[in-house]
Amino acid sequence: MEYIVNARNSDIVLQIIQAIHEKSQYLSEIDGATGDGDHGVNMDKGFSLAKERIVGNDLSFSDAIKILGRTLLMDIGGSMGPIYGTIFNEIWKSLKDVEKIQDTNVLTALNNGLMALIDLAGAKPGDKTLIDTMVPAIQTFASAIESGNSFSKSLDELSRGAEEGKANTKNMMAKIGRAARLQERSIGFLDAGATSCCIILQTMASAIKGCMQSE
Amino acid sequence: MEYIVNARNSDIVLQIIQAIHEKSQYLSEIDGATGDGDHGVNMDKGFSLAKERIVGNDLSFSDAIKILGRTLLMDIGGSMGPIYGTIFNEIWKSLKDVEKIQDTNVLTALNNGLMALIDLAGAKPGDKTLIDTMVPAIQTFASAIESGNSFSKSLDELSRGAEEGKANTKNMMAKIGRAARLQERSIGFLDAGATSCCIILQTMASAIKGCMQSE
Amino acid sequence: MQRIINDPSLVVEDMLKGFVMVHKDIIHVHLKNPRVIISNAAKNQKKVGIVTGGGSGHKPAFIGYAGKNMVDAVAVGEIFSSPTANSFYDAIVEVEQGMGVACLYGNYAGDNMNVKMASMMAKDDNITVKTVVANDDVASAKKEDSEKRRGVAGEILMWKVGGAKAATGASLDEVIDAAQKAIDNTRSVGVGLGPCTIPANGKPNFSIKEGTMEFGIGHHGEPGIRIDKLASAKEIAKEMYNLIINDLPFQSEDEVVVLISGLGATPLMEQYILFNEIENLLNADNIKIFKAYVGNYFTSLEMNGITLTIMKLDDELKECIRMEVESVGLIQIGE
Amino acid sequence: MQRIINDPSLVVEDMLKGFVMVHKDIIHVHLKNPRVIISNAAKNQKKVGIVTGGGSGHKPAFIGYAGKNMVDAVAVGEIFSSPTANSFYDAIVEVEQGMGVACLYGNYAGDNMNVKMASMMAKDDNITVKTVVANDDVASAKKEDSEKRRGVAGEILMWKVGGAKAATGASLDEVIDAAQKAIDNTRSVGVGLGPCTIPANGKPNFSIKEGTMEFGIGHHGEPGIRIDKLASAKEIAKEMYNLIINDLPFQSEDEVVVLISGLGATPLMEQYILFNEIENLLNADNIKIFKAYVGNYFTSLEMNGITLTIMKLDDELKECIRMEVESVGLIQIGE
Ligand SMILES: Nc1ncnc2c1ncn2[C@@H]1O[C@H](COP(=O)(O)OP(=O)(O)O)[C@@H](O)[C@H]1O
Ligand SMILES: Nc1ncnc2c1ncn2[C@@H]1O[C@H](COP(=O)(O)OP(=O)(O)O)[C@@H](O)[C@H]1O
Ligand SMILES: [Mg+2]
Ligand SMILES: [Mg+2]
Ligand SMILES: [Mg+2]
Ligand SMILES: [Mg+2]
Repeated sequence: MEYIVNARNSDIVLQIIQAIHEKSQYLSEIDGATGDGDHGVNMDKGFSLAKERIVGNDLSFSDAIKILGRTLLMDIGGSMGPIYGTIFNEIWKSLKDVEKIQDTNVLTALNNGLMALIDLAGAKPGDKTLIDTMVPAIQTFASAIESGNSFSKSLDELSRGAEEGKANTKNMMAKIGRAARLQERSIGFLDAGATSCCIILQTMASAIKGCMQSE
Repeated sequence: MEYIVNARNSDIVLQIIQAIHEKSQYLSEIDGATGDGDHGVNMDKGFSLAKERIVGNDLSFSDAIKILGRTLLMDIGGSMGPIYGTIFNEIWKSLKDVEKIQDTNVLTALNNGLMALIDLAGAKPGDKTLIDTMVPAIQTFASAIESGNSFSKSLDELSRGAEEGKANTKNMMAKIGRAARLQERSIGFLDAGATSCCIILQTMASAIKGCMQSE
Repeated sequence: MQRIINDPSLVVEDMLKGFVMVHKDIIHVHLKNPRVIISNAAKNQKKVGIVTGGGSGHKPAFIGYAGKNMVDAVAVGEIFSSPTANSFYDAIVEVEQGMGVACLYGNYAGDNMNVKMASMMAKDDNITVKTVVANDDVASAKKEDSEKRRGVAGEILMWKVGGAKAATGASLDEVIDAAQKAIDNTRSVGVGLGPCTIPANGKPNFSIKEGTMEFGIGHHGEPGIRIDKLASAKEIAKEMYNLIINDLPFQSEDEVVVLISGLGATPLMEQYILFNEIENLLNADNIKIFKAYVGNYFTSLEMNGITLTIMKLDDELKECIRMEVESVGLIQIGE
Repeated sequence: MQRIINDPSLVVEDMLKGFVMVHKDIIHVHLKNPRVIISNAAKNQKKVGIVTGGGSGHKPAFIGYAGKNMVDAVAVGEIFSSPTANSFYDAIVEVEQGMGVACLYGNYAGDNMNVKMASMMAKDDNITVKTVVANDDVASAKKEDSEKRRGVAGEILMWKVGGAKAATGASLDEVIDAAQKAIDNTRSVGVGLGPCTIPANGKPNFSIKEGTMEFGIGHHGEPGIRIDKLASAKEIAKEMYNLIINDLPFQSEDEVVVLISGLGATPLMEQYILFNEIENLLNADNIKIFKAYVGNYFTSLEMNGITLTIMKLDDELKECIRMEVESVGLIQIGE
């Protein structure tokens, strides 16, 4: 049975923060095509601020996620503050009492995050948002687990689902957010939020795999 | 003795108006180098408005000049309104009771215009303004008359003096008006007002020559 | 980027310092949250609290409308980005006086989410928050999807009405109803002639070709309905007017408020010229101007363009519009 | 040229129509001269008449400062071009109530000449006109040639003081003395970051290279003292501040008015950021801000840039600055 230790594992979150930082310009460029071109700046600002509060404090994975979520909620605003803030907050709530985190714990956490997000943001699958990355990612992850794959293998599926979901936003017409105003003109471009969500999920997957243990 | 008939001679003024109209773009360009690039527009606006009030009314030379002056004073504003308005108003006052206008009448009229202008505008020769066209033009005109030249010949001298005066503004540093702010940077460019004044004096000279009579 | 700023990522902080100092007779900053601006008049009177908030870069909106008989507290976001839920929450708590709080804001995803979270936090403190979401921008979605439309300069009239109603001592429901009626009777449309640059981005994120205009542009440069050849003020006025008038629709004998706002770089001169054309069109349709506002009331940094807003009045709205107001962005002296 | 206008040569006419309609509660147009705007309050009180005038394109200056306790009548010129002597004359005659007229205007060749001619015409009607000529723009000439300096945003403070003094029922000489003292104690400087276009010309008649600024720019884009690399708000503030402070000079313990005006296209945000820096500099020199104004008070079409004006106060000037005012461009509510 594969698992990761929750305690002293803030490095997973720091890797996510680092990935967003590295891709920030790319994310803004994508947002520029159909939105206002600030998605990378918005994300990097919040994530970097959280980094300062996480580094050197020897936190658990879930506590680090909590700080990331809180920082986004309290200090960032925009739409990314509440959206990712809510997702990370739910993940924290789902994992905070778990010592050894297994595949099903992660699945529940992601599911809770998605539900809270849908409730808050009022977006549905197909609206061309980060939900279109999360939904297929969670689905392929869930099927992989159900089919008896290892945690690591299932995480690969999570990454594959996220990638596919993200890629599919290219052919969608935006129904929500700034890009919705473009109507047909929004077709042909990736969604910025779907892209950042894919980066986050894939980085998380590989970071978890990097500290995987089994018993 | 050469003279022109004052009555029914508004054509001289209409020729001046026409000349300004034709050179308006050129005048704005010159103003653009050291000023705000509107001298041609300013001049043409006032002169064209006066034209409407002169054409078809069979006016004397002095009455047409009066209308041009009044239009500039009453309807134009800026600095050209009062400057040329005052000059033309003085010319009108000097000529209004003259039936046959001779060289000395024109000299007096121009002199009165210049004096009134200096009083109003507070500019002196050498400040790089239209005064630097008027002063040498009047001087060469006066010397020509004094030396016993004909009216026609003296008008040629007037034109030559105006031309020289205008050309000399190129090497002057502006001491008044917008261009003064440029200090040394104003050297090397003709003065816009000096240029329009030269056009006016030369056109007037040739128009007067065109209806010269003698007895 | 030709700007007089220091660190581009700190423009909001730096700006707020100046704003608070200059206007200390009208507003002050929240003791603990530098992103909340509070009207000095907010606590002089027991009444429903009026809160708003939004991204920065729209000056005098949003903070310029904190003041007597207008907004009581404003949550301040980054440039073109919603304030945090936390700031909305602090604003709400600050102006609650036992009669509840009306949060009157514009329809943007971030604002919707942050207000929702703030309201939930306030509910835990037993503060009742009700909201009105401005959606006056006709060009931002079809009439059938009017709940998707954005809030633009019409928000000012919503605040004016909500603020005035609250000042009469009305209940939260009455204030909400009046503000909702205000925005339901208000329509706006914008035209863009030149882009703006978010300081942290450093370059314009859209462009408008010389000789053209973006008809129906959004408040952050969101693309409009179509790109038109730049026409005369008369023709532009007609296009804007028709879109608005047919949407509500407005009718002969209606009385209206007309609000024309420059988007930043458009000289007042052009705004008055456009107003003159709008007035002619209203006259022709026998619609009467009860009150007109022309100026840079709701901008988008240095965007070149103008928004037109028209609001249809009834007696209640008229009374609210008439009421005196003392804020940075709008001062109206009582009659 | 990206503008919402009709005929470029009729922008002033078209603009005035809109202006007069929107602000009919504050001003009206002269019965016979459409180029004269008169304050509705002008005849409510026997007092010295206050007249000004200047070129258009500086909105809200000049017509925006007609109103109660400010200017009584304004002569309106073409874009960046002095009004006619005739318009100044009509303005003077309109507001004369037996106590004489103070004509408070800016030092430009055209205005000097037209006011001079108008004063002569008024004299023929037995109206006494005295003048104060604003010359607050430090950058426009050396201190020795201060009579050649131009008037810029400091004119607003001159009108404020002159208008307030007149409202107290003071004599013409007292009004003139106060207004002259106001401008003698006022210094301004501007920086330009982007040009503007006279509508009738159709293209900018100067340019400012990206990354540079024209330090000391004039109100119509007249070249400044030098071209600098575009620096931070902090550094720009320091340069502007030093030029002004050393010119009068201002001293420790002085009380001052600070007026920051955008030139048209500069967002309010930047104006508050600059103000914040100026406040820090004043604090360091122990100079106290009695009153601060920040906004688009005196513009140059859509020029990108800011002017800084500082006025040194004594008790008389303070009282004048404090007085309530109701004009389009400046409303100040009494305490
Ligand atoms: N209501 C919503 N629900 C979920 N996601 C949304 C919603 N609105 C916008 N988004 C996401 O936000 C992304 C844009 O984020 P960002 O550029 O940071 O914010 P903004 O649109 O405020 O500039 C979009 O690509 C989309 O994925
Ligand atoms: N005080 C003055 N006295 C005489 N001429 C002047 C004065 N000031 C300016 N001028 C003349 O005016 C000309 C510029 O005219 P114009 O461009 O029409 O007006 P403006 O400078 O107001 O734009 C200058 O070239 C100069 O000859
Ligand atoms: Mg964005
Ligand atoms: Mg000129
Ligand atoms: Mg954004
Ligand atoms: Mg000019």
